[in-house]
Amino acid sequence: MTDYWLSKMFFDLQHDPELAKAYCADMAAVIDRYPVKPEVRKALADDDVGTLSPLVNAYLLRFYFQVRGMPEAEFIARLHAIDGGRAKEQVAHG
Amino acid sequence: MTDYWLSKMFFDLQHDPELAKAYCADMAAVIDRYPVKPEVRKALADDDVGTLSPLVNAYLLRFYFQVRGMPEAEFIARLHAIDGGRAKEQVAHG
Amino acid sequence: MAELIGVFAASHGPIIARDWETMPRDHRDKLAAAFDEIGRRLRACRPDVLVVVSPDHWVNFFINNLPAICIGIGDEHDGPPEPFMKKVYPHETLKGHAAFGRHVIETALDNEFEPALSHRLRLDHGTCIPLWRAGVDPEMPLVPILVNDLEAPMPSIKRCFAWGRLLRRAIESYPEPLRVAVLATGGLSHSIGEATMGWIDEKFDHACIKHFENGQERQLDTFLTTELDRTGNGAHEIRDWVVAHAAAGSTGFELIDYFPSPATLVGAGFASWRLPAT
Amino acid sequence: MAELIGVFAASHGPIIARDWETMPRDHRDKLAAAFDEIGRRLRACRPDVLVVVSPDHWVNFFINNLPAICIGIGDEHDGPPEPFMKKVYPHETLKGHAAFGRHVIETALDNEFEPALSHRLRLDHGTCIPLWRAGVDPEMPLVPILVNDLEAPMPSIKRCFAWGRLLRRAIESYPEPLRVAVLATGGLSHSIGEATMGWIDEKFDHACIKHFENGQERQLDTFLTTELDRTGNGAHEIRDWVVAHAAAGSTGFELIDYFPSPATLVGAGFASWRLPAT
Ligand SMILES: [Fe+3]
Ligand SMILES: [Fe+3]
Repeated sequence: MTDYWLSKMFFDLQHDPELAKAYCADMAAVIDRYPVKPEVRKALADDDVGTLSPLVNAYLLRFYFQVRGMPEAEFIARLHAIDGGRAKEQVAHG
Repeated sequence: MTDYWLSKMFFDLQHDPELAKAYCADMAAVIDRYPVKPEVRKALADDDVGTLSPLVNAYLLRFYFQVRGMPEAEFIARLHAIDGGRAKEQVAHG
Repeated sequence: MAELIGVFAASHGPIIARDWETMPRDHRDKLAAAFDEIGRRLRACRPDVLVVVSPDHWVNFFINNLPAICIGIGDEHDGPPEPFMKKVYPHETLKGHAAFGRHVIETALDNEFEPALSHRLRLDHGTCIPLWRAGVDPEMPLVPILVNDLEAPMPSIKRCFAWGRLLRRAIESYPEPLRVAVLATGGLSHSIGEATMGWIDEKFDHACIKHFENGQERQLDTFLTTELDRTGNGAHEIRDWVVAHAAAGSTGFELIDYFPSPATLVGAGFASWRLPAT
Repeated sequence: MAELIGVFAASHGPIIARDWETMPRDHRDKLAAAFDEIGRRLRACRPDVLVVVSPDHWVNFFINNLPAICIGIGDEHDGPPEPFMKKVYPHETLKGHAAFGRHVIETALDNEFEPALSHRLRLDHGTCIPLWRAGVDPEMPLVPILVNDLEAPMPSIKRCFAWGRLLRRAIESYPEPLRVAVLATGGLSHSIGEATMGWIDEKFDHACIKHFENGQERQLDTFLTTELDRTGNGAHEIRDWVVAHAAAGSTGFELIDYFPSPATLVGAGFASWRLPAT
């Protein structure tokens, strides 16, 4: 289920390098500008890829974790762990 | 022929009351932010409704002259004078 | 199964809101009476959701991404941003009907249409003046359909009929019981920001009304496709009425009122469509 | 009369630009060779205008106004905004072909389509990686067609075929002599930002290529409509290839190269369509 304001924040971070810098310096202050729900806020604080994943477009999610400075290998590993690695497993077994 | 940047400036003025205020205080400074051609700049300085009219959407034009503080009756009179009043004349004579 | 239970149209000139308190009393009474009648009929059919077909007046869209048709599929939209609207209709947000909106857009994409989608629209005076004046419950869930009526090139009249039929199809295929009403806004003739500004083309308006009353799509299509370019630019908003007309089955409408309204610069028209018995 | 003189497709994964200098030499050589061949064939057909069919990667559009299809009708567009693109393709602006773009959108609106229009687009890596690597003259006038390949609900495969036919019709009805080439970008299979990220579905890719080679629309439609939801999300970009396929007359393409490219996360595909003799 698309979270509009989370999506909007990710979109803005992608478009505005100044905002991205501000986000790196003080996440909470930037999040305050968007009506983001408490549970989503917590997922942001925890870099909780699995919880954020169903709320935004996958491409925006990838970009967001680039802004967060998460190495792509780690981002991919966290994606693969979603749902106990079921999607990854399915692929491996065709 | 649509003038993209003139249209963009009119659109921005409609959306941003701060920008509209800045425009009222110092037109040239705001126009400088857009790549507006010299002849268009002159038309803006002259409140030249007839010259600006073919370059932007008619609704944006109307809004722009509201920002400029031109009374609607005067705006309408200047529109009616376009092309020597030919359009107005045609209407009157069916 | 959802059900189409009412189809209406009303003008929406911004001056109706801007100058409501200051316009001549008898003129205001005429406008009020027509909007009241729309409101009365709309309430009488007890809608669960209201599809509003209207233009965007440069509030959501610019020419860097101007949709021919955009469907609002969010569960919330923003109220009108115009200062003169905030005065009379101070709703920060309005409800959307995300599930039905999503069904409309999926039905469209499955049937050879390609509207833009929006999870959150700003609903300007075009949508909100009729909601305000007709006294629509501000909690009513909306599915806004914004049609490009303002900037060429615009959707053809023929395609607006197709959109009306598509809307009906989406209503009839929605799996939940839902009472759906449609409100088209805009028109009739007016002329804004162009050399004929202020012109109300009564001849056009009367002919247009006659075609809507008769119902027949082909004649209405020929009339509008020929005449829209010869009258004021505001008349292009009739596209919204055409969508409503076809959604209602193109059997004709009942005019509630029409009068030239120089005080608001529009040919003020109000109508209610006949629906085929179900 | 304008003429369709070449139809091509190429992958465009952003890592091709981001890591071009640092990726394994032999892998880069394979990518370079395929793009070079596209460039050679493209130059050989001497286009006056290039229609580029590609997705928008959240550069122009957001979910507040997400077009299913948007056509760039301006005489200038903005170059890629991504930092990794500015490094390799530092063009601030790119040329548009306003007259032909306008003709495409008018032809669309006259024929029961309703694309969004844009007088100025930002052309991201999806458009610019193939232009860069194929060595397309940066002065080449472009008509960008951006297809929603990223966010559900997307245009149906059937409708993408219709778009290809429409594009061909627009080319054939353009009154000036103009040599038009089409370049579709994106695909083949890849998976981005989802639980299978990194997956390259070679089985899907080979089947897909076989259908494009065979040409037949119905089989390709059935295959993609069924299989796209079962493979990685990036494969939805095949929509752009489908538009190209139908523009070329759906008689099949010649594969220039295909290989899984884990270094750039995509099934890298390159193709050139057979055109019916004119
Ligand atoms: Fe209007
Ligand atoms: Fe892509």
